[in-house]
Order: sequence, then structure tokens, then C-alpha cells
Amino acid sequence: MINKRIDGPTGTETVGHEWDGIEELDTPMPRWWLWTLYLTIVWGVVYVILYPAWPLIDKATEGVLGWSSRGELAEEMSVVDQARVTVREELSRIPIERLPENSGLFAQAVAGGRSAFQVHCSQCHGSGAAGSQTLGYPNLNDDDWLWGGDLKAIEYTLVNGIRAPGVEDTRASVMPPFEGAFDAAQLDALVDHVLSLGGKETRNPAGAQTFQDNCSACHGPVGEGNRELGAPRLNDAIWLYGGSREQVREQILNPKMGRMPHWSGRLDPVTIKMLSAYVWSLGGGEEFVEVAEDPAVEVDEEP
Amino acid sequence: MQAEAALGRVGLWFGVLIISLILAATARDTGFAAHATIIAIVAFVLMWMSAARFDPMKKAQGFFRMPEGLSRYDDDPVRWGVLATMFWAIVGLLAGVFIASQLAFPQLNFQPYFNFGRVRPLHTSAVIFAFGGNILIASSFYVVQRTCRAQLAFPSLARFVFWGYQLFIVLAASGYLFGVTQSREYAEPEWYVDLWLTIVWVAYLIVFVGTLARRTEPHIYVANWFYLSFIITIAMLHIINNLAVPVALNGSLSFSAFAGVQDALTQWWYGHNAVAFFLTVPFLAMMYYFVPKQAERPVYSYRLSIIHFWSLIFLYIWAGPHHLHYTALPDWAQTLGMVFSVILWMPSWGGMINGLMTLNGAWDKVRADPIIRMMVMALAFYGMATFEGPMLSIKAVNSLSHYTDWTIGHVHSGALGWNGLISFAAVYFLVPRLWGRERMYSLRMINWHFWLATLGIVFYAASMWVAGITQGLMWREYGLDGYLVNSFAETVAALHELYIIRAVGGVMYLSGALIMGYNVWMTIAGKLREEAPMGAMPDYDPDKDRPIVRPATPEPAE
Amino acid sequence: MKNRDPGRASSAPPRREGENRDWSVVVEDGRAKTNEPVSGAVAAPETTTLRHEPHEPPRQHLPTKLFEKRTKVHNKRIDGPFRRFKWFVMFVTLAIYYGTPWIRWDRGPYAPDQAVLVDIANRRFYMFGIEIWPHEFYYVAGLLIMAAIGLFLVTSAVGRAWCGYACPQTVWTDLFQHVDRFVDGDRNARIKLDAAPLGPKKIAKRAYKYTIYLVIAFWTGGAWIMYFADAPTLVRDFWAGEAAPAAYITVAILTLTTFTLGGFMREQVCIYMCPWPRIQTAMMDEKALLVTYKDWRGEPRGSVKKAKKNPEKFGDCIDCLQCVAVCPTGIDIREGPQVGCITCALCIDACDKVMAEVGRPRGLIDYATLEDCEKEANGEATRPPWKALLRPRTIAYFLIWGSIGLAMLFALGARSHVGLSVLPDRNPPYILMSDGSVRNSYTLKLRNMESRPREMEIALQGLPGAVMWTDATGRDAAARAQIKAVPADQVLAVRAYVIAPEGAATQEFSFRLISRDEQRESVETEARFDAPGGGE
Amino acid sequence: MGLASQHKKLEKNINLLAIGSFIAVAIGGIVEIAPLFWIDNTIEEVEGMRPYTPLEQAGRNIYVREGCYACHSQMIRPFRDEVERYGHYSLAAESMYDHPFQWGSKRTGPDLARVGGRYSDEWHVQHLKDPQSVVPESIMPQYSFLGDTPLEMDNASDMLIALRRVGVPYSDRDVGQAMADMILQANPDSGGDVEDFQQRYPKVQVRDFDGDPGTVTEMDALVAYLQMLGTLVDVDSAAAQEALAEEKGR
Repeated sequence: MINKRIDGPTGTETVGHEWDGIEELDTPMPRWWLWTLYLTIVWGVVYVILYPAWPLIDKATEGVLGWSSRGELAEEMSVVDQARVTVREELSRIPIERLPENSGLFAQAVAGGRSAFQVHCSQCHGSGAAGSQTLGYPNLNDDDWLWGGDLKAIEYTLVNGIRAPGVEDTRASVMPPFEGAFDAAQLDALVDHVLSLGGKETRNPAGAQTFQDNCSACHGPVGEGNRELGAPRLNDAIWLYGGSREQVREQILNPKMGRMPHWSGRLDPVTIKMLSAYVWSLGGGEEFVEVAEDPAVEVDEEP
Repeated sequence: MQAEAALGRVGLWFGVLIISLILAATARDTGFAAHATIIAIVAFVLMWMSAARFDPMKKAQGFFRMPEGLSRYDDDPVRWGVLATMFWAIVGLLAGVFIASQLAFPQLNFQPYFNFGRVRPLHTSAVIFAFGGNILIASSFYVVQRTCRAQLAFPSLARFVFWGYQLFIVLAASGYLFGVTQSREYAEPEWYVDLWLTIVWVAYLIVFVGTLARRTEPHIYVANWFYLSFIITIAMLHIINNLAVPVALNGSLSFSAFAGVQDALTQWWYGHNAVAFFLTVPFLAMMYYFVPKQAERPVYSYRLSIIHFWSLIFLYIWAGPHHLHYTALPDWAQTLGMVFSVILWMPSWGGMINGLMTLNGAWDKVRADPIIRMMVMALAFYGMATFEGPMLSIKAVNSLSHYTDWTIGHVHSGALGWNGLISFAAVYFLVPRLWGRERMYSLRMINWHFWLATLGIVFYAASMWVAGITQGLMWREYGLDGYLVNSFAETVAALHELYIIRAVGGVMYLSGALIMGYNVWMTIAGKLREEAPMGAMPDYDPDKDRPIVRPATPEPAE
Repeated sequence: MKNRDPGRASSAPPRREGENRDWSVVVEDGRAKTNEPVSGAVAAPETTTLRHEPHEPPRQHLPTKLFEKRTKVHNKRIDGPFRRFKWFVMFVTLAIYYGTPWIRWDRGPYAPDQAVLVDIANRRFYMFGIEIWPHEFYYVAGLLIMAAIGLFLVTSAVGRAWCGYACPQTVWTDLFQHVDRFVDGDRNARIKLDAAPLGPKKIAKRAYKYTIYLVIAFWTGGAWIMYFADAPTLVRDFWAGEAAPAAYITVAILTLTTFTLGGFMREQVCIYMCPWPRIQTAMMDEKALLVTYKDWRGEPRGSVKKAKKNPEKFGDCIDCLQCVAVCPTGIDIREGPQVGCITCALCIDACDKVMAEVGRPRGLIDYATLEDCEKEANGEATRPPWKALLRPRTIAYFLIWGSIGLAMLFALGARSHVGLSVLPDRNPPYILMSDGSVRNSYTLKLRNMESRPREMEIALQGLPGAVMWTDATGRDAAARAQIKAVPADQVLAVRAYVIAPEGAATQEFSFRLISRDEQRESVETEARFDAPGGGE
Repeated sequence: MGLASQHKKLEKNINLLAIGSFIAVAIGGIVEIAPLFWIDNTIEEVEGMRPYTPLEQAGRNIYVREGCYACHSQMIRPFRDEVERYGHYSLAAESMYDHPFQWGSKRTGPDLARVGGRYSDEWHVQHLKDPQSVVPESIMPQYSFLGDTPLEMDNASDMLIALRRVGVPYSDRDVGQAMADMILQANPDSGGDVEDFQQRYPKVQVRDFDGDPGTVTEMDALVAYLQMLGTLVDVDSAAAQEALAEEKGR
């Protein structure tokens, strides 16, 4: 008897069941299909031996290659760092005031400075270097500089800090508190005058006299400030501690005086150079003027 | 007795109404209040129905011209399911076209309810759970009855499954617009909606298993293996992934039981297996019934179906971590996710081979029968998507493709190509049979649907693939100076044209579905379009559906 | 359970007790039916639905092997118009593939002179006169869509012509089959050799053949990487061991895949793995041309001898099996259309030759549409096959395809070769300067898409009273416009500081980039100027 | 007949089939997920992690509610480009109090894992109100209604209690003070004990975030959350970097 369970068009045997008119052939699986499945399984076995794969009690298997995604990144980044070594060497050799002449190196320095800034400086000055008026951290983007805005001055500030305790060459200045020195009318007049310097108030002659007597020594006769002394400029639109009457009065009576840590010894000179370049590049940087050179500021090679 | 029972039901619904009104009044957030109101409305309608003996179901069945009474099989829930499938398909695709357009033209965001972030889960849930879920429930009820030669077990429970599932969809979808979300992709509904779905799902399991138990066939057909594992696994995934502690019983907010890395893996274990056990396994079940039926050919290989079924369900569940490559998930879990995803390649293709090779001896039908043509195209896209999937799970590829539109393109070539087309084919198969029509209103329109859908997918997949590569390359582009070249905003701008092409593809796909809606509607209305015949597509003959109940007019006994 | 048919319940024996039953006849629905299983594939479709009693039929000899061995295809040499066309296509496609990277194209001193080059390192794609930048990658999307619609077009017109002639899998399989023929001889010799036990002669032949396979495969892999770097340089580096590891890996992978897919997998790729055949099959309709055996003319088959005795009884097919022998995928076209048929039409060549020999008209196997076949079978007049090419669908595809192509060409031709993107600083959005003026900072990216350095002017449009300077110039040089030299084929990033006088409000303005050469290409990009007080 | 005939048993027995498939699907999840709860190195030991302040958590809830995760990831992968673009790669420890996690799966917008402190409050407010006004290429929807919507603060304590139930270590004082803490963080002049608040939530940023000190709006909460993201753990310290890179078996 011939086998009747052969399907006509394909010549393949059927399994023999039938559901709602559907039958099943008993075609063997295609060989390539099965072999590819085996192949992927073999590949899988090899892969889980090579790489971390199976969870155990307190850690997983490490894999023969000892690979980890984070380790791979660390390796890649160290290669990148290697590539940047030459840049650092060049940076350590070049005096900072001549940095802008080498535009390629300058760009590298700015880029490196940006990343260092995010790590070390953004806590106070903010990640955009915009500072904070309420907390008295200066905005580094503008063109108003307490201590000078050329590359060398910025670097000096970074190295020595401002009012940094225990640092000999630190930037330092003191504004005496005038609490109790003036009566209310005098104070009001003084505040009027100070605000008028930047064009915010009308002139007040009484205040001008008080200013002349008490303030002009440091802040200058028209409030132009004095960078040698770190006396801020008063005849502009920028107020470190705020430009309202109340804030100005408060600053006269009980001056706040900001501090900045010194970074020499904490950061290497090249990083400080890069930071200086970055801050300088933010848009308010000033040209370096040879005359302003101060022999005491030779700190380039300091560790 | 009847009056007392009716009174009892009225009382029950009145109670539900009062409770939901109280909840609506004391709710802590608008989303919860809106949901309580929806339930109150449902309870009120049910109460009114019970009290007034008004039967809107009867009216609705008349409106949709459903055949009356029990036929050989209990097809009423299937009919409702097909209608719901059609409805939600159009809603879901419309939402998709809308959010695709938002990405090309952000002015189309209307805050707060129609911002991208709120409509996007509406789109995904509407297509996966509303469109996909309804065709799965409907087709499983249809297939299990026929392949078991048994009527549905627990008919009223089956109806509860259908209507309860619709309530779940309405609550979930409206919730997203109100901002009620767990932020777990494809599991966004909040705790109380999850609880409701759990109840509905258990009922579904009971109906399905009950019907299997009533079978008059000794063997369980392969399609039913797939359906069964789908129902069981989805239950497991749903419950574990949605473990959460609500802030208050009258508010929608809840916090998931797990945090951070554990939460991430639980979610993607769920998320990936929503693809596996919602969009692959049960759709393969549909394939195993509708392809051999439409082609009138035996299934290609029984032993292939055994091997690929077990290997598929065993391997698929491992693949979740490939959604978390290079994240803070430990490396070992990522390795496992990748390895099992790659091994999954052949088991996935087993389904494709079994589907396509079933057409051996019937390939000529592909030219003449637009339904088979749709099935073949669906299987082709299934094959492509399940090749692309393992490839994307390889870490080196994933490092480029992850977070980009490549993934979106991949998902849609699977969803539009495989799930969409096989579902449409099933609807075209089912409608004439369920409504006792000779054939669909128009076969030429099926052809139009097919072409619009195919072209739409081409536009969609091509643009998203390119968009993904563009994004991936631009993000990691370094200049000669060793620094990143592109800002993020530039990479967004580069995709504008591609987003427009994608939206155009979506419109094409949607218009195909609208043609289908019209075609189904006219078929239900009992009309036949006069048109040149397409070829040898068999008309539906009710006598070929094998009876388990003797027909109303029994043949004279011999 | 109340619906269960009582009559049936009594007539049918209890289930799961089948051992002692006679399964041959079953009473169902009051009718006696045969219980012999019937196939759904038999000629009469109504038998499909004749249901038999559920049972476990006696099993005979189910094969116990787990998998099916592939039956090797030994296709026979044939000559004819289609074979010659196939030769032609093979020659042209291979020449394009192997040769293209060696074509030179002069683009001046700042760009590579390779005509087709995918420059991944610099993220440029060169194709003769066209250069694509990463942000123009959407052209690739256009190309992909064109490729897909092109496939639609070809398929709806001439069926699976892509599979039959132009697909790389087909071309390389063909090439490898020629190698088989060259080394081992034609069909019969190869069958004999395959069946022969492994002896020194067979080993030598196999080694020889596989070596040729390997050379071709290696050459194929090697040609691929030439598209990604300057070809002559790369060849030198490759053999000197100085090329990038990716190059060696790529060559190794492609050598391996070509070797396996072309040498061994061959038609299995088309039948099981590749999605195109299914998509193309799904795209064909009754009006698509495909290779058809005209069974109404050929059947029933009979040898020439038999037919001579009984001319009335037999059709034209003499059952010489030449069509099967020449088929590169080893199918029998007379079984009707099937997924294994790549429509290479070699069987047409074979059959035409035989028909000529036995003196019967050609075209027993021929390109024909389903529609025409039905007409022809009914004795109606048919059109020549080429007329099948012109029909609304093919014309529509061609129009869509052509208009996308034209649109892309137009876009490519009309695109500007300068580009400007503006990224404002977000933190802080503006800076108050000491004189009360307000400064905003922007990163400008000046794109020069020409292969020569260009001078460009960047100017402010709008924003009255404002001036700008850049990181390279310093504030002293502030002006309404700045001039920059942009290197050839590069993007130049420039920090621009825009300063507006005191009291300027938040407002929109734009930057304008103009090339300072005879083209005077210009592009304008909108930007926003932030000032204290914000403003919505 | 091996396989086929063995399988017939499963095909005829629904219980066997159901249990068999349940076992098949249960294994993968158990092997992959369960060990994450007992292997110690799953969550790195780092300093600085603390639970979210009530205001930050409320902002987080808004982030979740608006579906921000659909376009923004909070997971920087250990790749050079991501590390240079977004900052140090994310650690599992940094999301240890995230119920639910917000790692995301798509970057239609940039990663936000370390967006804290990168932009100013004003920028965030302006950007949320009208993204295209500050980033013209942006395709982000507008969220100006956040600035007009007062933050729902009544359930602050309940929120912390629920979080405590799922394992976030809030003290009783945190829970009791929850609502007051919310107001305090968005308006330090409102008269609360800022120092005590800062002690309980180290590194907390206390200020008016949305430029409207009068009311605590949803904008306050969301910006407070965004400004905190990625700022708690000092991942850049050299020791931490080295330890992370050298760890094996994780």
C-alpha cells in the first residue's frame, strides 16, 4: 500500500493531525538553519568565556580578557591624554603673554581650560563663569576686572589667589568698614554720589565731598578704581555686590571682601595657564601691555 | 427571580457609581478624578441598562449587523474584537502621524495635554495594546475555538475580557493626556489601571485555558502553544514590572518598588519581552492559523515549529539587557543580553521559514490573492526585523545606534511591516467569515491598502535608518583639533527633512488603514463592490467552517 | 455542553481509546466518511475541509533525521539569448564593482581625486562631481527610497529580474558555478565527481577549486575597502601591513561571506534567507512578467518517440529535463511558480533549443504574464510580452521614481556651498559690560563646501547699533562685519561677540555669511539677542 | 522517534504545556535580574548620594508626568564623545533613589544626567517656556504652563512616606518637614531653618528658581530638579575614576 500521507505538491509526508483543515508537513529542518543556530551557540559560549557574563555570589565572572566597559574608556582616554602631552609641553615653555600669537596652541589651551574650569572653578563662578551677585563671585565674562584682565594678571590671580591666607604674594586689599562714620544724611549723599558715578543718580555735591575725603584715595577721584590696590571701579555699570541703594550702602558700612583660593601647588602650571587662557577668552580679556610688567610676577615655572 | 437578579445588579452598579463619585470628589489629582468619573459613567450606563432592561448591546449588534444568536462557534466577542481592532488601529496610527509631525514641526505641540511627551505613550499604547491587543484577543478566541473544535468556555467571562480590556485602554489612554504615567515605556498606566488589567488578564487566561480544556482534538495546535505562552508570560511580566506603592489610594501617583539599576533592568526585561511576547509570539500564532488557512496548504514543518517555539520563548526572555548596553547596568548582564539576542536569530527565523515555506505549492496565489500577498510581506518584514534586531544588539553596533532614530526605524519596520500587515490580513480574512459575507466589499481596495502600507513603510524605514546613522555619526564626530564638532542642536537640525519624510510615510500607512476601515464597513453593510476580479481568491463559504453544532436545519438522517 | 450533538456522541466511540478501533470509516454529521487523511494540497480544494475524526493515524516511516541535507545543484551549461544577457550583466556589474574605485576624478589640490569615495574619517562622500556632507545625509534616504521604488518598478514590469540578473548573490553564484564548470567539468562530470570517493585526484581538484573560490572571495573583499580610502595608497599599505585593522577585518569578513554564500550557500540564500524574493513575490500581480511553463501546451508530457506514435495524446513537452538541468537553483519550472525561481530564464534558452531540435515552435517556457497565460490557454489572442511593460502601475512607479530623482538632482544642483550655524551661549545668556552695553556670545560655524579655501564675510543684519568681534580679532576690531578665511572643505568655528549699546532690548536678528569670491554665495541664519529684562 | 513523539505528550496535556512554557520563560529573568539585588558591586560605593529633597522629588514627578524620558536620557555611557559632551559617565549609584529610573531610551534631546549647574536658572525658565526662543533648532514642546501652575504641596509628606516604603531612607523629620522644606527651598527668605535643611540634604541648592519668589510653582520644582541632576557625587575625583576603571566582574 502506498503511503497516502504524502502531500502532493511538495512530496513531503504529513504528520497526520489536522485542525480546522490545517495539516502539518513533517519536513526536516533546513540544514543551514540548524547549523547557523549551532554556530551562534558556539559563538555565544566563546563570548561568555571571554567577557564578564555569569553572576555569582559577590561578583560576576570576569571573563578571560579582563575587559570592562569603563576600563576600555579609561584606556581610550589615556591615549587621548598621551596625544595631548605635546600640547602641554609646548604650553609649559611658552610665556603666557605670547600665547595668543600661536592660535593653534591657544585654542588647545582654551579647550583644556574649559574642562578644568568646569571641575575646579564652576562651583563658585558658575559653569558659564557668570558668577553670582548675591554671593559676590565676579562675572568673568565681562570687561570689568578688579585685579587686571590681561593674561598675565589673570594667571597671577590664579596662582596666588585673593586674600588667600598664608600666601605671601596673594592679591590683598582692605576696605575699611564705615559703620558709624557717617550720619544718615551723609551716607545718603555718599550713596547718591557713588551711584551717580555710573550715571544712575543725579550728582550730589555733599556726597562728592564725602567721597573725596574718604574714598578717592583708593577708588580714584571719579571712581575709576585702582587695580594695584584691587579697588573696584565705581563709575561703570557693573556691581560686584549689587548696584541698588541698599546694596551699595551695605557695602560701605560692612564691606564684603571676596576670597579666592590660590591654585599654585594644587594645579600644575600648565593647567593654570590653560585656565587663564580660557577665562581671558570669555570675551572680556584685555591686551597685555608691556609697561604693566611687574618683575615679581615671574611665576611660570613654579610647581 | 428575574426581577430580584435585576435589582441586585442595579444595586451593585449603584454601589460602584457612588464609590467612584466619592473618589472623583476627593481625588488628589485631576487624572485620578477623570478616571473615577469615567468609571462612574460606565457604572451609570450599566445600572440604567439593568434597570430599564434596555439592551444597548442588542442595538449595537443590530447597528453593526452582527449575525444573531450562537452559530457553530461563539463568535460574538470576535466580531466586537475586530471592530475594536479597526477603531484603535486608526486612532493609534493617527496619534503616530500626529507625533511624527510634531517632531518635524514643533508648533504642533499644544500644551499641556497634547505635548509630545504625553501623546507619545498614547501612540505606543494605542498601537501595541489597543490595536495589537484587540486583534490578538479576537483572533485567539477565533482560532482556539476552531482548532479545538469547541465553543468558548465561560462565554460571559469572554465578554468581560473584551469590555474590560476596552475599559483598560480608555483609562490608560486618557491617563497619559492627563499626565498619569509611570514613565515605564509600554507599561505607563498607573497602579490602579494595572490592577484592573491584571483582573482582565487572568479572566482571559481562564477563558483560553478553559476552551483548550474543552477541545475535541487530542492535540493542541501549534498556534495555541504560542497564544498560551503569550498569555502566561505577559501576566508574569506585567505583574512584576508594575510592582509599585501608591502615594494614596485616592490619587494616581505611585512609586515603583525597585530603584535605579534594578528598576531599569526589570523595566527592559519587561519592555523587550513586550516586543517578544506581545508583538512576536502571539502574532506567530496568528500566522500559524491564518497563513495555512488562506493558502490552503499544510504547515511547512512540524518539527521546526517545535524547536523554534521552545527555543524562541526560552531565549527571548534573556534579551532585555541589550536595551541597556553601556549603561550603568553591570557588564555581565549586558553580555548575557547580547549573547542571547544573537542566538535568538535562528529561532526567530524559524517562524518566518515555517510561514513562508507553507506557501510552497501555492506561490501562484501570491499574485492573485491580496490577503496572501499581505501575509508574505508581513513575513518578509518579520524576517528583516528579526535579523536587524540581533544585529542592533551587538554592542559595537548598539554603541552607535542606541538613543538614535535607528531604533525607531527598526521598531516600526517590525510593527508596521510585520504586526500591522499580518493583523490587516487577519481582519480581511475574518470579516467575511464573521459576518457571513461572500467576500470583502472590494478586493481592489485591499490591494490599494497593501501598496500604500508598503510604500509608507519604505519611506518610514529608509528615513529613520538614515536619521539614526546621521545622529550617531554626528554625535561622535571629532574635528582635526581633537574636539567634538557638532553641538546637540545641530544634530537636531540635521534631521528635519528626514522627520518630514517619516511623517509622509506615516500618512501613507494611515490612509491605507482608512481605506480598510471603509472596506470593512461596506462589507459589514452587506455590499459588494462591482469590480474586475483579482484572480483566484476563494470566496468565503460558511459550510467550510466545520460545525460542532448541528446546523439549524439538520440533514435528513440516512 | 448542551449544544453537543447527541447523535454524534452516541455514534462516535469514546475518545482517547483509539487502539482497537477501525479508523478507516467514520460517521460524522450523519454521514459516513473516509478516515484516510487528506491533504489540503490535492487538486480538489473541497476535500481540504472534509474533516476526519481526530485520531492518531498509523505512522509509517517518518524520517528520523533532524535536518534536511541540501540537494546540490549541478547546473548544466547552456547558451542562448538570455544566457548571453546574463553574461553581459555579470560582466558589467563585476566591472563596476571591481573597477570603480580606480577611476580618478580631479577635484583640485584640497580634495581626494578618487571618483567614488566614502571618506569616513573626514565624513565626506564623493561621487564624481557630487560631494555629500554628513548634514546632507538625507540624500541617502532619498537614494534608499528611490532604490525601493525602483525595485517596485522593475518587479511590477519584469518580475524578479533583479534576482535573476543583477543581485550580487546571483552574480557571484553564477561566477562560482562557472568556476565549478571550469575545474570539474559540466553537469554530468560534476555529479560523477561528487559521488566519487575522496581520492587524491578529487582532493587535488577540490583544493584547486577552493583556491579559485578563495581568490575570488578575497578579491571581492579587497575591492570593497577600496571605496573607503584612496585605492592605490590602500593597496600599498595593505600589502605592507600598514593599513588600519578595520581594513583587514573587513576583508577577512567579506572573503569569508563571499566564500560561503557564493561557494556553498548559493540558492539557499534566495529561498530561505533573503527578504527580497518574498517582497518581490508579493509585489507581482497577474500583469507581471515571469518565467512560465505553458502547461496547456506542454502537458501531458511524452517523449518524442511516444508522441510520434500518438500525436493527439501528448503535448509539446518531451520531458527531456533540460530545463531542470540548466537551472541554477535546481528547481523544476514545470511545477509552476515558486519562490526558488529567480527568473534568470536559462530554462527558456534550454527549452527553446530543444524545441528547435525537435521542430516545434519556441516558447514552451517563456516570459509571460498570468493574464496572458489565461488568455493563451483559452485560445485567445495575446500581446507581445514587452507590451506588459507599459501599464498604469509601471508608469506610475516610473513617474514617482523619476520625480524623486529629479527633485534630488535639483536640490543637489541648487544647494548652497556655504553654510552657517549659530549657537548662542546659554550660560550666561548675556553679559552686562562696564559701559552699560550688553554683550552676547555666539559660536558660529562657517561651512565651506568648496574644495578650495574661501574668504567669507560674516555680518550682522538688524540689531541697530550693534557691533561684533571675534576671538581672533579682539574688541578693538569690533565692526558690523568681520572677514574670515575658511579652509577648503572645512567647517570653521568662530566665537563671535556681539555687543549692543545700553538699553537694547531682547530681539531677533540674523547673521549673514557671504563668500568673497565671484560666486558671492550667501546664507542668513536667525539668532536671538538677549538683554537684561528678558522679554517673551 | 525522539523529539517528535516526546513532544506529543506536551501537546496533549495543557498543564504540562503551560508549566513547561512558564519554566522556559522564567529562567532568563531570574538569572539576569535577581543577582542585581545581591551582588554588592552592582551599585558602586560613592559618597554624596542623598535622597531627593521634597521639591526636587516633586520636580521629578513633573518630569515623569510630562514624559520627558521619551526624548531625554539620563544615562551617560562610557564613551569618549559622551564623556566630553555630557560629563563623567553615569554610575548606578547615582540613580539608587530613582523610583522609577529615568535612564531613557532615546535622545531626541540631549542627555540630562549632568545638566545640573550647566545653565542658569533664567535660561531654564526661558527655555521651558519657549524652547525655540533660546535654541532655534529645538523641536521641544513649550511648557509655559508650568510657570503658572502652583505646585501641589499637600501630599508632600505622603510622597516621602511612600518612597520610604520602597526603600528611600527619609528620616521622620524629613517626612514631617516635607511641605515646609518645599517652600523653604524655593524661597529661602520664607523664614525656615535653612541650615538644618542643608544639613539634612547636603549640597542642596536653595533659592528662588523661577524668578517668582511669591509662589512655589511647578517651574520651581522642575528647575530645582534639573539643577540638581548629576551634582551630588564627586565622580571626577581621581581615586574614584581609577577604582571604577579597574573593577572586574561587574
